[in-house]
Amino acid sequence: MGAKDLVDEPELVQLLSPEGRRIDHPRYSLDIGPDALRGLYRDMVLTRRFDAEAVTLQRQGELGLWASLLGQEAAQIGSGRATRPDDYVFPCYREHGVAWTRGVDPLKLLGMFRGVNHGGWDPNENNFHLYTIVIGPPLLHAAGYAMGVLADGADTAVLSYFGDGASSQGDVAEAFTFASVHNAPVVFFCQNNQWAISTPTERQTRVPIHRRAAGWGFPGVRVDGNDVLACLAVTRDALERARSGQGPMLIEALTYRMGAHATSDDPTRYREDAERREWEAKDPILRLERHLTQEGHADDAFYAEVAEEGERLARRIREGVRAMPDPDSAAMFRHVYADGHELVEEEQKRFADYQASFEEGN
Amino acid sequence: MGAKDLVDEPELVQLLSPEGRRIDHPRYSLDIGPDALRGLYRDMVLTRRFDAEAVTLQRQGELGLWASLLGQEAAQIGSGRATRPDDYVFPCYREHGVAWTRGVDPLKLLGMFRGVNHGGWDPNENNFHLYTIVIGPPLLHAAGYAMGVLADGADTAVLSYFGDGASSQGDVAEAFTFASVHNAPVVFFCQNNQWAISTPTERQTRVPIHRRAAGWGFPGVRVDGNDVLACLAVTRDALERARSGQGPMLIEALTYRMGAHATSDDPTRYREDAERREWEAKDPILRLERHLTQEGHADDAFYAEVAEEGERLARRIREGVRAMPDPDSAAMFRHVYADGHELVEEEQKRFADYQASFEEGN
Amino acid sequence: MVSQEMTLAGALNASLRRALEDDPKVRISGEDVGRLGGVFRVTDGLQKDFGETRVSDSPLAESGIVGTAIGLALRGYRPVVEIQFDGFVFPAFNQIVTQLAKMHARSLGKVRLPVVVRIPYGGGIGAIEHHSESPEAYFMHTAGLKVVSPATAEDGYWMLRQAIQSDDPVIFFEPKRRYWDKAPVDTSVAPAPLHKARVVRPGTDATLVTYGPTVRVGLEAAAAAAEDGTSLEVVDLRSLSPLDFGTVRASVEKTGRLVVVHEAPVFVGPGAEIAARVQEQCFYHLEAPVLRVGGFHAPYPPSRLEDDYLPGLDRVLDSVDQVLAY
Amino acid sequence: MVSQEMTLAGALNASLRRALEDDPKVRISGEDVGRLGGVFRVTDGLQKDFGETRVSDSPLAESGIVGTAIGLALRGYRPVVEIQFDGFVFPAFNQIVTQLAKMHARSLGKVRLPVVVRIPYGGGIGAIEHHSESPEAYFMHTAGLKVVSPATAEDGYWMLRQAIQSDDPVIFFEPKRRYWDKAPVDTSVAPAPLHKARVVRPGTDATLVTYGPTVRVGLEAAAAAAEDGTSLEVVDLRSLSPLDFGTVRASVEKTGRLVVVHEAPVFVGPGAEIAARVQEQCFYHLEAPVLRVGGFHAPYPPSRLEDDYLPGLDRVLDSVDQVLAY
Ligand SMILES: Cc1ncc(C[n+]2csc(CCOP(=O)(O)OP(=O)(O)O)c2C)c(N)n1
Ligand SMILES: Cc1ncc(C[n+]2csc(CCOP(=O)(O)OP(=O)(O)O)c2C)c(N)n1
Ligand SMILES: [Mg+2]
Ligand SMILES: [Mg+2]
Repeated sequence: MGAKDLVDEPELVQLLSPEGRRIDHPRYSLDIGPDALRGLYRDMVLTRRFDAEAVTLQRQGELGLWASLLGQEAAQIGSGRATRPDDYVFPCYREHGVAWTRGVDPLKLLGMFRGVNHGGWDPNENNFHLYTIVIGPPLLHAAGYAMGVLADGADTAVLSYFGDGASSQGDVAEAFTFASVHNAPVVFFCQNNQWAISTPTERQTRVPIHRRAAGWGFPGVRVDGNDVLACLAVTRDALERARSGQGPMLIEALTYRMGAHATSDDPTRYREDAERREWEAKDPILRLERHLTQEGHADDAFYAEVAEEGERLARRIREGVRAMPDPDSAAMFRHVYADGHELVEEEQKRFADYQASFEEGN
Repeated sequence: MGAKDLVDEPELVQLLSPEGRRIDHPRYSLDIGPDALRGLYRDMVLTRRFDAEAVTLQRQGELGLWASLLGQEAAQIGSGRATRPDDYVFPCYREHGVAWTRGVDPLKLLGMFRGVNHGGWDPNENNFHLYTIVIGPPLLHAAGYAMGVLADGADTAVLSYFGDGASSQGDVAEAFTFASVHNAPVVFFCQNNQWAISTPTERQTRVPIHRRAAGWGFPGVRVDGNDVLACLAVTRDALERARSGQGPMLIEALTYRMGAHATSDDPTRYREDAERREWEAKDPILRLERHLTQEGHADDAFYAEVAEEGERLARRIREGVRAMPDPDSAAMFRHVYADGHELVEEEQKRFADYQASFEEGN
Repeated sequence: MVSQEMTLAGALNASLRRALEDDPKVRISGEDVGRLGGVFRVTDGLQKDFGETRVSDSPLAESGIVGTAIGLALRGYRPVVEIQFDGFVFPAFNQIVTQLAKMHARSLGKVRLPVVVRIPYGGGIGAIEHHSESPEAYFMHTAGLKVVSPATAEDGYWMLRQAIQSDDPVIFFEPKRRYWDKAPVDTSVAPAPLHKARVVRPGTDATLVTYGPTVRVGLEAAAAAAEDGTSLEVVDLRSLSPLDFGTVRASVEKTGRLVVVHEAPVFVGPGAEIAARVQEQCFYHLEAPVLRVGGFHAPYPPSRLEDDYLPGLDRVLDSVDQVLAY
Repeated sequence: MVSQEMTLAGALNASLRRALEDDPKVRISGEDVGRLGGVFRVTDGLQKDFGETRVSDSPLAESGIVGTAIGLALRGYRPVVEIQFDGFVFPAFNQIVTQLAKMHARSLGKVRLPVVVRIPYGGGIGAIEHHSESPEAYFMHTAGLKVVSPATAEDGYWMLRQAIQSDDPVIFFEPKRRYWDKAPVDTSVAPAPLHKARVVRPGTDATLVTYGPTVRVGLEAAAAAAEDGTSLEVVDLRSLSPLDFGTVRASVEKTGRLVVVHEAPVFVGPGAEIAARVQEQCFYHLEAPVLRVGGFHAPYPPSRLEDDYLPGLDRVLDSVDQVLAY
């Protein structure tokens, strides 16, 4: 398969081998102590546990849908942990791990998948924008936001996520144009998980996606997306570049969507299990675990403790979701406009009257 | 200015110096005899004469608007003459020289600028598509057409024109994606005339446009757009590549819009005359004329004859435009649908009745 | 007569299969239409049987999907493209409105674009944002397009065949919450021309005009009203552009009362046009104002509220009561 | 009172200048809005006086223009973007419909997008294809947007200021063939709130409801009708979403007859909504059906035919005669 060739490109930045060994890289170094390493491990495990719980909750009918990040923990935790609180992040809809690094309560991510809202957190609280289902637009929002940062003279960076499928949308190219012409402080982070629902990456592009950047005059780099250290180092570098006025950059993190596209999807219809098994060997969590164990940075007690924390998190999520109230009918009308709108008010009133009349027995 | 740096890039393909000397190029050779050279000269002169006549006709009120190609004759004649009759060409709205090479009667180009139609020729007659005012869409039509050629197994190529400004449109990137993923036989030809109305190229991109291609895995090349031989050779090569199954290619022809964007535009508001004068020295027609004269391929009699032919053409155009009838009102309704539409028929009838009643004195 | 039970999705699939068999120029493309057979399985098995050239997965780019379909049509093909969900048609809006709709007129009839754009639309399936919308009004307002929507499996089968045979671009709206509804389909003979409305239940007291997903709601309302002794006539428009206004008028002239039902937002929506024309052309026949039951002037809500948002049985009957009260 | 003669284009320019002076967060962008001052000179001189950061030429990409404006708004700016011509708004349609319109609701009110999208619209200037369209119906139908259109220089000045101050996204339609119309502008006090309609000529026999470029047509029709002894009331809607329906209703209740005039295509157009609401809410007041005069279900024609296409004096008076004949 074409995608294979792309995987074995020599230019892939890797700082941690699948066996858990640290690798030196001429450009990207990472000085990181045991505490921080354990922190990344914990982030990934908790994110995965949360994600698994969401899948279960969907099966139980508590959620209408769930888009699992299984397999992409390193790409998301590594890049997310590279951000500073004042940075601003634009996700698509699968960035649960990034949300975690931004301090967004995972429970809040579930509202839209349960169907009680279209976006359950305040983007301004953690500088983590709402999930955007339509593929393409948020990259332009990121470029515009970064243009604003530039005008403010702030040393803030913007991090904008997209997928391999998304790379085909015209909006992505336009975002590259605006960002590069303005030299705006935005890092475009592509999680190439090799699939866009059933469509493999080679139906979107015949060369690695990071190469797009050169055509706009900014750097593009490919990183091992299952290597949390490489993702952290490369993203940190790119964000720092952006903050220091050197403009945009494109990072392509090569990873793999281990699960279905979403709970409604059945990947056995379109891909071989062998491919999945191959990627299991490159599991991002296992890799860091091996490293921690080999280096003596973590022991069974630590792993047990993290696992236990995961269970507590899962419990909280489970209970939180079940307790999540349905919105009242008026919510449909409530935030359509900031300054009000005659028609919306009229429709809301008419609907309320209708409902009331109905309750009185029509 | 940024654009300047781009001009002096070493990679520019040139086969004829501004002084009229032939230049050897390691990759692009062109074996061309005096007859063909004189033919190219004639094409350029007649195109320019026609164009000048159209500007005059606009000033006289015979046309509502005209978009002059002045300065871009070499880019258009060179690339257009590289096509075969069975190739299919998608212009934007300024490709009067390309239309000429395809055998479209120049008179037919004037209908839309006069306001009697939105497209006055049959695209199937010369495989030259209608002008498309909206910037971006035709590149996707070209990619799709080329996908059809591929499915037909035909050895036809598609040539798709766009401007430096157009390069920012998302549709252009999407066209690159579809063309490259399908390895479709389409050549994207960018006339970088350094301006999009008042917007200079450096507001669209900070690197030469031809470099975009590499990010999609197909070749991009920059050619001296005022060098008709280079444009011919490079385009011929790219079309042949496409026909022989090697897929898409991007050509950026570096040229200059000598005139206003369109007759409604006043370039003195936004650009220096010095820039224009600089480019006058690189005039595409003058350059070939010098060559022809230096090589003894043409004498005053030839030049006079071509000039005379130009006058005859101008006269025919002038008379043709003035004789061009206004459409009847029913034309508004006539081709909205191929298979008819109840509402259109009803509106057409009602309008006819209304007009009739009106003529009877209401 | 060869009549078979089919779901709407199955009928559409059979229709596409038949079109691929009959006409070598038919091409199917869209996101995930190949191996997966589309997220609703409407193209299930077609790539396997007709190959990757004729049934092909597109890059994730709707403008590209429609734009290349236009190019293919210029080359003589008859593309049928799928937009995965209603809310994702907007990246293609420029290609549809400025190119697909206008090229025939622009070319003075020289260029025909027999392109079908299939769009699963409407709510009721408990989906997340952008997966439940009814954007048909945008397309109705656009001259040069034809806009249709089947409500039943048989209409799905035949209307899609007719749309593919049409030399005009057709926006083909498929009521996604009815994909799994089963009904007999006679594949031997078309029940009606593409752009004819149909009286699906005759009645005398008031008319319900609707289409697509809410035809069933209309029929249920008529059944409920019948129990109260009210006779409703239900008209399935089937075609939204052109609109078969003659059928609507005939019904309103008989009943004198009209309720228009659709999921699309009411404000400047399909029902506005119907109400405007009915009041104009049936002025002296109307016993009551035309009422509209449809989407509110608000984004389609989170799924837990969609039952409130969608025009259901009770809201329809409420409006029927109102027109009958005049 | 400081009243000055201004063209509409001049008034819009003065309004933008004032907004830039008053609020450092105001940003202007669009194609050629900088040095050139826009193809209609509405932003003339602003880049010179406020710098390239605050008034900046965009790359040629409408989705990018609106998409980055959304990003700027998220960062606390108040962007005012120009779409060069009506027919070029469609590449931005996805950003406008799925993002700009919906983000406030999506965020449960946490995110405000005070973005103004200025669009010169309408015909009558002898232009080529895509330069004379009236696409306002698409935006009216889209919840989350506000849609307005001034008809005079004074409204141009004030409505643009109010639009920029609005915390909701506003699609601001500028009647391009009226750019050069001169009228007095009082820059000291706003004549009305942004979303109020205005009776621009009182009358008793029939009502003309219109907006933007055809307000002048309406007034001319009223003047002509007056000579024949017919008293027409002319309502300038000013705001299309929200629609100040109260003003329309009050007029129709008085006159009993209504003609709606606009350049936009009639089919599923703005007038359809007005007719539908009027027949619903003024059922017993209507002496005649509501008639609509507007664009045909056809692409905007080549300019030599635009006088036939546009709703001119004669077509309006013809419809007035019709409603008076009832
Ligand atoms: C504009 C648009 N078109 C189609 C879809 C439907 N859709 C949702 S996810 C998806 C695939 C996305 O693939 P990719 O960008 O690789 O992200 P991933 O799901 O792999 O994280 C598609 C086609 C959409 N959300 N938006
Ligand atoms: C989608 C779209 N937006 C805006 C315009 C208005 N417009 C017409 S020509 C032009 C500049 C085009 O520049 P370029 O692509 O460099 O081509 P050139 O005119 O130089 O040949 C613009 C902005 C348009 N035609 N289409
Ligand atoms: Mg993917
Ligand atoms: Mg240019």
